[in-house]
Amino acid sequence: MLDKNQIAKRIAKELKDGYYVNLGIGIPTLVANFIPEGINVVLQSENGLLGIGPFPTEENVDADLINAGKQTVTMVAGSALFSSAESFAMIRGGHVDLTILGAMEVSENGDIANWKIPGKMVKGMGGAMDLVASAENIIVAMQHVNKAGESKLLKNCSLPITGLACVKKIVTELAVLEILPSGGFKLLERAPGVSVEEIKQATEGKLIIDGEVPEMDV
Amino acid sequence: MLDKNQIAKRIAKELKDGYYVNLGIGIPTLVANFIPEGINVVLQSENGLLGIGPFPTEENVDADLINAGKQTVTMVAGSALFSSAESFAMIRGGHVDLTILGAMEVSENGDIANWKIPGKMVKGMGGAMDLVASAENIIVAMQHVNKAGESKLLKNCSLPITGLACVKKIVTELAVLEILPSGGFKLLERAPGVSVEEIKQATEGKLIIDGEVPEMDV
Amino acid sequence: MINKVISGADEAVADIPDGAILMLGGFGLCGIPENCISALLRKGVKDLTCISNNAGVDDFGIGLMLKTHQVRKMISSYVGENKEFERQLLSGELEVELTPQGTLAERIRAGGAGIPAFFTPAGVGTEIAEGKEVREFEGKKYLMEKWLKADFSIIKAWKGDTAGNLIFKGTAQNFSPMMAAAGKITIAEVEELVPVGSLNPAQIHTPGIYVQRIFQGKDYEKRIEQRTVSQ
Amino acid sequence: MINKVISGADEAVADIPDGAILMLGGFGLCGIPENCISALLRKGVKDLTCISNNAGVDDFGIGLMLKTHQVRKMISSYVGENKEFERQLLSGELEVELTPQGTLAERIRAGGAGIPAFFTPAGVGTEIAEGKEVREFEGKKYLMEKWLKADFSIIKAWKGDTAGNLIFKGTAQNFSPMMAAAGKITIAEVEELVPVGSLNPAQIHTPGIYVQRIFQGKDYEKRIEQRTVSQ
Repeated sequence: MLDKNQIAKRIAKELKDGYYVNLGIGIPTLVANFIPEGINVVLQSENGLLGIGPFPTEENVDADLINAGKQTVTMVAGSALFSSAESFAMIRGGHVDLTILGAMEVSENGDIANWKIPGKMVKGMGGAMDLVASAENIIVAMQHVNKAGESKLLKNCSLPITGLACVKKIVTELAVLEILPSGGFKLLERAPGVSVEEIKQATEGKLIIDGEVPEMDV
Repeated sequence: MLDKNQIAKRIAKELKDGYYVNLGIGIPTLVANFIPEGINVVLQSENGLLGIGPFPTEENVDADLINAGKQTVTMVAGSALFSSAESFAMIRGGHVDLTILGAMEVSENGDIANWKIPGKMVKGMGGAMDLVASAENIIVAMQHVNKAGESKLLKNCSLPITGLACVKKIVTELAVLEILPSGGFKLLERAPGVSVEEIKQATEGKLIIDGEVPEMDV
Repeated sequence: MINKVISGADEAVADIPDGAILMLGGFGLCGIPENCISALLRKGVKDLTCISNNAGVDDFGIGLMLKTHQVRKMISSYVGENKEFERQLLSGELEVELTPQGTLAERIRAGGAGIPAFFTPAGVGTEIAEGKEVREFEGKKYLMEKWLKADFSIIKAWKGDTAGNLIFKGTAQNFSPMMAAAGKITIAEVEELVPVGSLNPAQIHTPGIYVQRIFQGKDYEKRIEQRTVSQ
Repeated sequence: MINKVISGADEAVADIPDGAILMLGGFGLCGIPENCISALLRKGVKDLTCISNNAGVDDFGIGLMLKTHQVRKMISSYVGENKEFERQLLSGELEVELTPQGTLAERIRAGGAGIPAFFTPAGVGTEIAEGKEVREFEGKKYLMEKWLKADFSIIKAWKGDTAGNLIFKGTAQNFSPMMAAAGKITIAEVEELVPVGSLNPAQIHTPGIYVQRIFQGKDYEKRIEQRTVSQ
């Protein structure tokens, strides 16, 4: 079973040189810590920054420079600042190469639910609906099962949808899975020590196993 | 009968302090030379400049600083530069207080034709269709009759339309006329030495004369 | 150039009536018009519709106006930092229209740019698509979304000149440039008011044509929601 | 930051195929990509669709590509400075789609911003409304206009860094920022190529994400169409 940092580390292997990447709040944010050597990526923050740098030192904290999670950040050399309209023009126009975000549920055809739990306080979708509706390449970082042990990789999402048929890949504490264009979670890799059977048990939606499933390298 | 400069001078009297103004090519451009003392207006150029200044001196000519007529210009203090999308957002969004442009024909309900003569080379509408469709306040500078002596203030335009029911006021070599919301050219002022009868003769569309028509002061 | 300078926040908001539709700049607490929010609290204007990406926190930003029950409706993308907000929403005292963040930004831009409606893929197939026209272009489905406009837009910039030209700092730009254009009356408070001609025309984020009132702000607190530091 | 620097104009346009849809920045001759136009002439690529506000003059800018019959179709707002253009249009060698200038700017912006269609009042009741959907919003009529996208966008900026961030000078910005976003591949030639980190992030007009190739241009002629001077 992977911990949060290992999930982030595994996702970081999906980064390609030259990618512009939008990282959601939570585990996705951690991906920035594991960018492979020699891979040059630029992080986009939907509140208006291309080129997010590390957190600032105490002396360099600037209230006017935050990321979409409202955390104080810095800029790398070559950054650009812009308005929210320009930022979502980038997102909606498909200029961001990869979007990594969390999810409460994903369905076997790639629907994602990550913004609302009926009966609980609704906080709002923020930029999530724009991101999932626009990105060509979406990787979801999520837990395979909820606290009650129920699968979050489903036939159909039970929670209100954020976007339809948009998730391409999922990394959980148990596995790496690809969502096939024809539907279904294709099992690509197992977490170290996790059996195919355990993944089967934890997956409610259609799980596709094609030959030997390698253990992932994290 | 007014000459071109007098038409421009008369139009300049319509300027109010604080106006943002877009001046079309031809006579409208001359209006800039007659801005009344104490009246502060900002000229917008649809290729991306707010705050057009006078033509540059020979040493200050800059190929990268032109107006919509492709003439070299300067900027006044407080100018702003921007893209064509932003420029037409300004125009379309109704932020420009007054638009002054030329016309080939205007109809009694305020339709304007100023972009195309069938059978002749079509040069294109440039920004004219955006300007006339968006501006709240449009003043047209034009000749009352064409070279053949035919009226250009018509019941209906004969040339292809640039925009519908948009012209508010017209200044010609003969008169100042307002287009009433209910239709018709209301005669406001006569050019020095021009009789109401002459204006009647030169106007094909419905001319509305309400009492004494004063001679204009230019 | 036209001089748009006024004395301060109280004069800026003096004519905002009860029931007005306001846009307020800022992302979280970053770039919010602190002086004008204080003046709105002093004035006590009520039944406001506030269009703003967020609703502040319990004791700062728009959150303060929620406490005093001055807000009737919020149009926002994310409102999750605020307990009083939650209480008013659940009790029905407050109405909320949630809009995807990019759609919100674009609806505001459309309002300023004279575009009454446009198509976006955000929200297709979700509950925010209810009642909206769906149309397919080149094999993909899009929602029709409409412009947003305001009676008053209230924004904060870093530098501004007396003609209303504005420059923002860092990520404090966010929604403010579009709001400037979408307000019938736009009020800009600035950290530094400079004489006309001091700003480079190529570096202006919001041209003065969009700003009707500008004043030198004061006592900026610039509160930080998530102070994250590295060693 | 990603390095996008290439050797020059010939490398920049090397893979542009016959029949490609191009966007070319500039207003009149102001801000046109002179180096790339020369390279397109050398390369001799044919059957191009060129989206550009104007079509150059007889002996400069896109006008040169008209002379060599490399352009099959122009999408522009104003094409009136060009005799060869007129001849080809009347003889049927050249196809032209005229679009109001603001609609052209917004269609290009929409292409880059993922907005397939929007409504504008420009052209309602005119011949350019033919075949287009008309819809009323708040008592005013609007046309539905669709996005424009390009296989290659070719623009010129004043300064650019190795990551593709661009700054324009004066009114040479015009259509170029929107074209940068609307091109699958965007090529930027710059008067001055600077190291990454040399440009102030708040002053960038076109963020590097929109630019795939950048090079240091040379020998700019910057021809002036209407040299108007005062004493």
